[in-house]
Amino acid sequence: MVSAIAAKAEVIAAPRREVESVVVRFAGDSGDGIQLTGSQFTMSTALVGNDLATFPDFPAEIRAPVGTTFGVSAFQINFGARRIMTPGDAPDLLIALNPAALKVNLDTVKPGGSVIIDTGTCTARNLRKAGFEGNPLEDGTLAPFKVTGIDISRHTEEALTSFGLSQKDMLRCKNMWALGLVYWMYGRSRQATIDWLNRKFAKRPEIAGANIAALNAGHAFGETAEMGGGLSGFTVGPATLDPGLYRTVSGSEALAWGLVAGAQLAGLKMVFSSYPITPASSILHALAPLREYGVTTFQAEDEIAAVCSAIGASYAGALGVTSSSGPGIALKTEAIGLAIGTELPLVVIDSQRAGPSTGMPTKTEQSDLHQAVFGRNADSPVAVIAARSPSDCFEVAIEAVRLATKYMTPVILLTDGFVANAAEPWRIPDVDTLPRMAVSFATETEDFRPTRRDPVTQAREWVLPGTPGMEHRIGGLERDFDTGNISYDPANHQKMTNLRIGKIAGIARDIPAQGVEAGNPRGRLAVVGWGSTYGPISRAVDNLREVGLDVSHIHLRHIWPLPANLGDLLAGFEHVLVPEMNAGQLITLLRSRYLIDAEGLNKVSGQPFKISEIEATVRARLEA
Amino acid sequence: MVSAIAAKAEVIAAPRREVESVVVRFAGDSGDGIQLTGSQFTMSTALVGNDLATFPDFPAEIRAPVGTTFGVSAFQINFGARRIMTPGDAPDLLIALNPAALKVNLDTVKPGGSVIIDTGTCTARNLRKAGFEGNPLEDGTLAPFKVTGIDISRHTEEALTSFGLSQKDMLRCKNMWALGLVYWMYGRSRQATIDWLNRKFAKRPEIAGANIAALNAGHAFGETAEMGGGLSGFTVGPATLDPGLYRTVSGSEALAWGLVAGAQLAGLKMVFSSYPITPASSILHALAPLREYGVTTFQAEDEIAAVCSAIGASYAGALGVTSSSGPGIALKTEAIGLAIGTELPLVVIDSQRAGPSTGMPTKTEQSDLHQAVFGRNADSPVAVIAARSPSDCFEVAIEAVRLATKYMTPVILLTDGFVANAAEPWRIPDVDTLPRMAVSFATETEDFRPTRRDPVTQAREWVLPGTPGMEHRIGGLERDFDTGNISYDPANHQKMTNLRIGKIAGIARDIPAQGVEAGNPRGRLAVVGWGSTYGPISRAVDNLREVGLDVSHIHLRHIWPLPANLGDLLAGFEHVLVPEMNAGQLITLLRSRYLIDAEGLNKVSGQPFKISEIEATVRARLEA
Amino acid sequence: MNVTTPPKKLTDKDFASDQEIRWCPGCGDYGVLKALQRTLPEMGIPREKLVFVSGIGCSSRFPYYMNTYGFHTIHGRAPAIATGIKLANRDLDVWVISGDGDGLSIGGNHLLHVLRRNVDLNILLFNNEIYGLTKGQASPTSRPGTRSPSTPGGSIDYPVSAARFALGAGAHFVARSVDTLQPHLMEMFRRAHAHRGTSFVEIFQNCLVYNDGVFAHFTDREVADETQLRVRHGEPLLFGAAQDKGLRLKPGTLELEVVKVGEGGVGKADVMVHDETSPVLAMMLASLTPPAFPVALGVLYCHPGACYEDALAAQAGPKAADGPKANLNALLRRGATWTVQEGGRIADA
Amino acid sequence: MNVTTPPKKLTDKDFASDQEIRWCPGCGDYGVLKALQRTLPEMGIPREKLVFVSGIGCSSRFPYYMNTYGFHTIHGRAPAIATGIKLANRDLDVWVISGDGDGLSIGGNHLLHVLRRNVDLNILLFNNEIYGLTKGQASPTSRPGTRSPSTPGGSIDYPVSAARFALGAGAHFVARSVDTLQPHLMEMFRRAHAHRGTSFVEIFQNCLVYNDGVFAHFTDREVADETQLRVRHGEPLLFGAAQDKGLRLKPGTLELEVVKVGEGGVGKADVMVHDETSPVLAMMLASLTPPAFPVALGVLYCHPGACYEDALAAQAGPKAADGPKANLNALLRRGATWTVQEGGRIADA
Ligand SMILES: Cc1ncc(C[n+]2csc(CCOP(=O)(O)OP(=O)(O)O)c2C)c(N)n1
Ligand SMILES: Cc1ncc(C[n+]2csc(CCOP(=O)(O)OP(=O)(O)O)c2C)c(N)n1
Ligand code: SF4
Ligand code: SF4
Ligand SMILES: [Mg+2]
Ligand SMILES: [Mg+2]
Repeated sequence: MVSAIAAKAEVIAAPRREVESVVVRFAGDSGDGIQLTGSQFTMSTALVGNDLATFPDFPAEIRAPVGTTFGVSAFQINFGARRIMTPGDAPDLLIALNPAALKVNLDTVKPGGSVIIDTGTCTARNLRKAGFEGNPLEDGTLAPFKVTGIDISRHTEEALTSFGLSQKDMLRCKNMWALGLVYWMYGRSRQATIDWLNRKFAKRPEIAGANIAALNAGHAFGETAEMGGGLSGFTVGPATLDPGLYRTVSGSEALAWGLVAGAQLAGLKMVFSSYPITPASSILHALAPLREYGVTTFQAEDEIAAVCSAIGASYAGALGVTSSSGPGIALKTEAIGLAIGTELPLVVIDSQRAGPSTGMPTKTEQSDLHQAVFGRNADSPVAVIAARSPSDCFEVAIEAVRLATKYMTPVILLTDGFVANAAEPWRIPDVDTLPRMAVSFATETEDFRPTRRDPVTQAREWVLPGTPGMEHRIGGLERDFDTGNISYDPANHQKMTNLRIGKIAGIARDIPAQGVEAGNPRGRLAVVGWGSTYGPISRAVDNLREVGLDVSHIHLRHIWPLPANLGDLLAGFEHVLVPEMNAGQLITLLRSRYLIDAEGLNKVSGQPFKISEIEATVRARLEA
Repeated sequence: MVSAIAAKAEVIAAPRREVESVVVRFAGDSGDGIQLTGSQFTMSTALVGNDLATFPDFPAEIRAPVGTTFGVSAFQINFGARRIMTPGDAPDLLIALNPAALKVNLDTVKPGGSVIIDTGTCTARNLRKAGFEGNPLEDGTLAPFKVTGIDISRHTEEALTSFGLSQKDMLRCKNMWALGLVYWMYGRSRQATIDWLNRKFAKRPEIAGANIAALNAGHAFGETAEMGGGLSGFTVGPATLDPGLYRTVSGSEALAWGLVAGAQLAGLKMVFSSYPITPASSILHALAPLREYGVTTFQAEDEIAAVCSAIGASYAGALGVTSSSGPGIALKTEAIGLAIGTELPLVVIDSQRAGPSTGMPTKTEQSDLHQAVFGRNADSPVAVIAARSPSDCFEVAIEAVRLATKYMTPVILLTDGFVANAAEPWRIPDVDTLPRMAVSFATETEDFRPTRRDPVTQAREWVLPGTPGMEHRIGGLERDFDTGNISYDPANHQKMTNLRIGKIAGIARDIPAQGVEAGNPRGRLAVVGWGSTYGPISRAVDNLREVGLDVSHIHLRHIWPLPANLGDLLAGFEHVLVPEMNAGQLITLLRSRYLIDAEGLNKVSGQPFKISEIEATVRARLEA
Repeated sequence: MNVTTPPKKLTDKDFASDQEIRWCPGCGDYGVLKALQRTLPEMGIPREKLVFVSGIGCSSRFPYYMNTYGFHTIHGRAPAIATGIKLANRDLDVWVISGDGDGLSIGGNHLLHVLRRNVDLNILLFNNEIYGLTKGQASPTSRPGTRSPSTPGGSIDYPVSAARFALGAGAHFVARSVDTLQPHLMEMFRRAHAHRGTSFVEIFQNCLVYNDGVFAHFTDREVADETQLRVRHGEPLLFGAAQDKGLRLKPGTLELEVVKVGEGGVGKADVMVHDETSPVLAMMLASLTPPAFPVALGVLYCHPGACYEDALAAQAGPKAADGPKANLNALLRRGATWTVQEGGRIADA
Repeated sequence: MNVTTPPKKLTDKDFASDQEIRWCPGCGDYGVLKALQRTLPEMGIPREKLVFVSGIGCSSRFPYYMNTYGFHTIHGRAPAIATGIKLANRDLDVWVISGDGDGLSIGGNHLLHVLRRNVDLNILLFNNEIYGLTKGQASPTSRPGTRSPSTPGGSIDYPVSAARFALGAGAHFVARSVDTLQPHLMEMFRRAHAHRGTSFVEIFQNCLVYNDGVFAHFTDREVADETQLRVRHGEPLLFGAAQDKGLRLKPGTLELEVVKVGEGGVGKADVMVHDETSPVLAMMLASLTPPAFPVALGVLYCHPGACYEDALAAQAGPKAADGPKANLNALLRRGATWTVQEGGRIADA
């Protein structure tokens, strides 16, 4: 269906200030369509060639009562003409569509930053509901900022009089009005959004029309109005990205696609078994429609059934994958032990969130590393790897498949709520050129034993039920190294324990030597990170190196086993600083293994690190 | 009912060799009553004032087919005129009631040790079943030992002709015949066993009589026969134990009674919720009949329900206790997080066994320390303590109750299959003189908040549902430090995380400074142990010190937090050796915390350490 | 130990906590909350004796809104935690709040066992046939074909029937109601509370965000009369605006059929009379589904039996009931003991 | 991918593995093993297509003794693991072996869900009313009063009925047999195997060590005729040595009663005929207990419906069935993309 609405996508002429990068935060009620607004802005920003990083900040509630602070939804984007590593420490611009959004987000804004607020929502009742004692527009609360009050509600309604919509429906277009204004501010084309609206509301062209009219009206307001508070047009030039085809991708999407790619490269069907849980569910949602890509998703009755059905699938020759967040992973630990004991491949994805217990489900944290490395009964080693950014999820997922199938072992892949929801531009790989994995099923019946192994990797052969002449029994009881029969023999148990440990330790020979992301391979201070702290550490180290400090950045993908050269690498630094969004977990491994006096920088607030926090700590160490 | 059978408990007159300590191992088919024999011998040994330690070695099967190696049951006892620390590295005497028992246990016997074998069972068929190619009595297999073949089966039958029993029933008395013989060898009185038989078979006096007759016959055989293989009478003098009233106690009994004592000292009812699992079930069995001691036991539908009902019980004001082994503890970790988040007291007992997965359920291991300390999602600190010996279980159980109620926290108590089943003499404490615990429930309604805390311990108040005026809500979501309401505030989450960590860390101020068990508080080498390695380490260090080596023994009861002075203490030693029945778990804590180059001595065979293994390693270190 | 305030006249407001309610405006959960807050004052239970225990889900936020004791636990485990509460203190009046995901998916095992043990709890299962809190995935009660983020092609599982499951598990009390039926809900709460043992109440609850209108075919005002059968012990199974439709056993079979009173020679006396003590009838009623049949609401089954705590207390005897009494020192000294005297001499004890 | 050996004539011995059997001599498990090893050859399934999946318990050792593929998993989880096997390869012939503890205590939730999903599995539940492997604690099927190490005063739980539970969960096939009834067991295995979907077979099994004789009141040869009702679809519900006792609906009620054919005017035609497609009758039969009633053995219920894997395959369409086909590169390029050219120029894609 071709839309009836034509685009008016003129180029901006007004004089604009050139800036290198900008942080914008959209905020409003859950019903205001903030996440949509954010993703449209993201797309348009990507299309002009900026690098960018986004951070959606959902409320915990599904749909909290209108106007409450706990119902506020926000979306932050950092974009620029240079490499963008994080969604930004503090917004240069906050667009608040109601007082609650202002209340909740105000203290994130950079001092001297700009705030646009929809004055149409600033009724006494709404202000009270948001927890303001007086009127912040008048009582000096906003003094540190450049504030522009605009009655966005009224402007939107005025723009839509001709559409015959109810007031409620008109006000639903407010977000597009605001988006139009922000598009004007940063010189964005509206075309992509107009196309998207036409597609999205193909069956309801009047709604498409109203949204486009609001978008245009907000844009026109920018072009014509005399805005106070220093709002004016800006130009943010394109970043220099490597040539290629790009898209924006969220961590969950990249992870889902990486699993599909991994399974295809290994020539396997994938059975993805999961039980919904925030923030892991989005991976299930991304995979569920991909049946024709060789993916079977199974929503199990609980996390235990999820991991068990994945194990069953692996046993029968598919790639078994299960996914959850901390509390759900806790429930899976017994079964992961079974996969260890029976030496079956299994990928376990842990989308970490703030805990303990239910904690703060929508908030991010990196606090399941201990659980991943140590959280099982008995000596039960598995491989543990972590994704550092949305696009990295794709590669890490493939690596998880590679290790699981090559070493016949569970692999725990750590990601977190921040990575899962954040998005960034991604140079789309050509899957056909990625290296295939040599996965094969045993068929040699001669001298068959279920414990026959690859002499190099020590991996047990993968023997499929259905293969004639290789009928055998496996299970969670200790088995004889040679025959695979149940064994209580002391020496055999020692041998099998050593085998399990050695097999996982041997992975260190099969992963790249650890390098430095930035800085020298030896020096005064190394910042060692893993997972989603990549962005802030990376930018902080770059900033500090620009001012001449001797800092290096080391970022681990492989948590267990650790890269073979890591000890030597770390020994080359006077100080080792380990920022983690937990109370100190990777650092336990580093200290116990290498006996280095690494120091932790620990933030457990449910929020990602700010660049400035890392910078300040590094400076303090180097100046101490 | 008074028994009709009178005891003939004459004192032994024959000349006897005096020895300081002896290790005897009884072995036979599961149906041979080996465990009963062992416990009777234990009792009689205790009653002559020897110190002792026992180690029952059950088969994994309930009742395996007769004569198979996997159906062999064994019981080892070490007793002596000196302090006995372990069941002994290698038996001085093996009594094998069938060929399979000989096969399985032969290589444990000390070179030059004695072996008594029931030749009546050495038929060609039985020998084959046991896996002997030839006849070990003839083919030199037994050359390294002093072997005495006795047709115990026939002797027993002959002794019982007058009782009119079936052959099968007669042969069931074989173990008593053997026991009688061993009683004679070590100059034991038969009286206690005779009394016990009369009590046990009070309703079937003919069975009591037959057993007693067999016992007497075996004894008489010793007195009169000309035995080959150097079997003769020995004397083992009494050990010098502290004065007091004694009994023998197994780890499970002591643990159960310690929990009862702890609850009584705290003035609490106990709700003990568990799901059966080897080797933890015996604690449930010990507590189930103790209803009148304030104990409610609940056999839940699974481990999750077990821990959850214990948490519910604690919430409602009882002492909630749950108990399992490694795989079951793995299932409980999510719920333990809830107890952490809601700050409720909870005692979790982990009777460790060999893993991973189902592993070797009847074999011992210390491999759940990582799971206990680190095995939960998020930063979820709990207190972890460990029992070192059967009698120590009593004190450690009381300590678990103390910490759980004083700090409103889960406490994980680590024990293992070896401690659970082993027995030793125990000086029975006077429970009335043990210090009471000041546990109280909040009733002060003024300014009540569910997060009101003890200013010293930081423990939340225990507020009981049913208390008027203090209605409130708790749960697993993060809560506000001040009000206790749900909070997603970043600073609050950091504060609460710090609080949880600080509260547990603060326990270090409330536990004794770590001392040395033996040796100097600084020196060349410290052997650092925890849990059931106590016995072998202790004896090994004593032995080495006797020959002048500078070795000390440090044994931890508190694993988390570690004692405050431990770092300083360890720093005083050139070498730190950490023997563990796992692949290296305590050592992770010690190395990461104190950055000392501690070295592990790791045995993962399902068997306790031998004294000699520890001695050899220490020697090697000191000589290197 | 604690002083019990003498029951004073409370109103629904007394049972509302000070917490802002965080359900979506228009969610069916509000109606259930209201109905319970209105029923509790009649029952004369001191507020402090009430404990609301829930798992995780939108519905499981319920305890926060009750000005009583409340424990928002973990997903699926509320029945087990509530059992523990009763083991420690059977004087408390414990209500369990659960959802179709919480109670029938992850929590199915605990629900089975609490029902069979007949612990004295009131369990309210909010069935919206969807996972609300995690944003709309199909649940074990979702109908085949339900499209959701996790079942984009439509769910292919056969759904579980909460009431049938409960009956199969050996429940002693099974009732059903609808979020919007205030007086009926209140009646069910009264009945559930009066029943000693586990009272299981399934409430059809509308999730207007993720599953709006899924029960409309029998809850909409226009169709309710013809599609709801309100069962009441001892009364005929009649429905319809004119109460002229009824259920009877299809002759010679074990199936129910709908008959019209006054048509084809069917008289009122031919209509089956509800017997809430019949497990077979309860199962039949629980299985009725539109359009061929009405949905049965009310107390489908009520057959009291000893509750778990009572059996426990009875078994323990009066001694155990009021706390630790027996002498532990004596227990420790039971069996073979011996005395080591000063200087090491041994004496039998 | 794998070559399938053409089915050759196998015997029971071909299905016995080389492992020494580790059940107690005299255990009822032997009889079940034997019966299955004797039935399988008739079915003509190549050995390599057979997978035995079990949890933990004495009964769960079963797979070790079968010369087929076998997976001895963890306690209670066999149904979930078996589901995963079927998701990966629905050509396999998967049997689940469980016990009353494994399947109805810790594994209750998975059993519920596998039954409702109707995955094509044959589930044999060995019910000995006790935990054998852990040395004799009461299980969820133990009768009230059962004394065991964990219930020294006698169990106070109401037991769960495996068959009632399965029916409540929505099982499509429910049958019952006894460890000692070789031909009957074999018949049940044939029927279970023939049924596409989850076939649930409860086997009363004697644990001679911890619960000896617990079923003797209806399995002992002397009483069997009078206490066992062998149900067969389409045949009257008769029992007794002379087949002269029968069941009928007590007139005007929903209860069964025992009648004697030829007495009080009762003819054979008055005896109810078994209809294995009736869920109501199945529930009634499952509920019968001695001494008032005989124990019903046989296929209590069989009502085929689409099985899970078939529904899944149907939904996926022919494409998905034979492996990854769709082009991942195309998927990654769907939606808004742009090209960064050499030198940084941007072009919409
Ligand atoms: C162990 C665990 N698994 C998963 C979740 C995520 N989760 C929270 S609520 C929920 C389902 C809620 O559905 P339901 O019980 O029907 O409640 P509703 O929101 O519909 O009222 C899930 C899967 C969790 N919190 N914990
Ligand atoms: C997670 C876990 N919990 C507990 C156990 C201990 N366990 C093994 S078998 C069993 C019960 C067995 O009973 P049942 O299923 O009836 O089998 P049976 O031995 O009677 O054939 C238990 C509790 C275990 N192995 N794993
Ligand atoms: S998501 Fe549905 S069930 Fe949850 S609060 Fe909103 S309307 Fe209610
Ligand atoms: S304990 Fe019972 S069920 Fe287990 S093998 Fe022995 S007789 Fe069979
Ligand atoms: Mg729901
Ligand atoms: Mg059983």
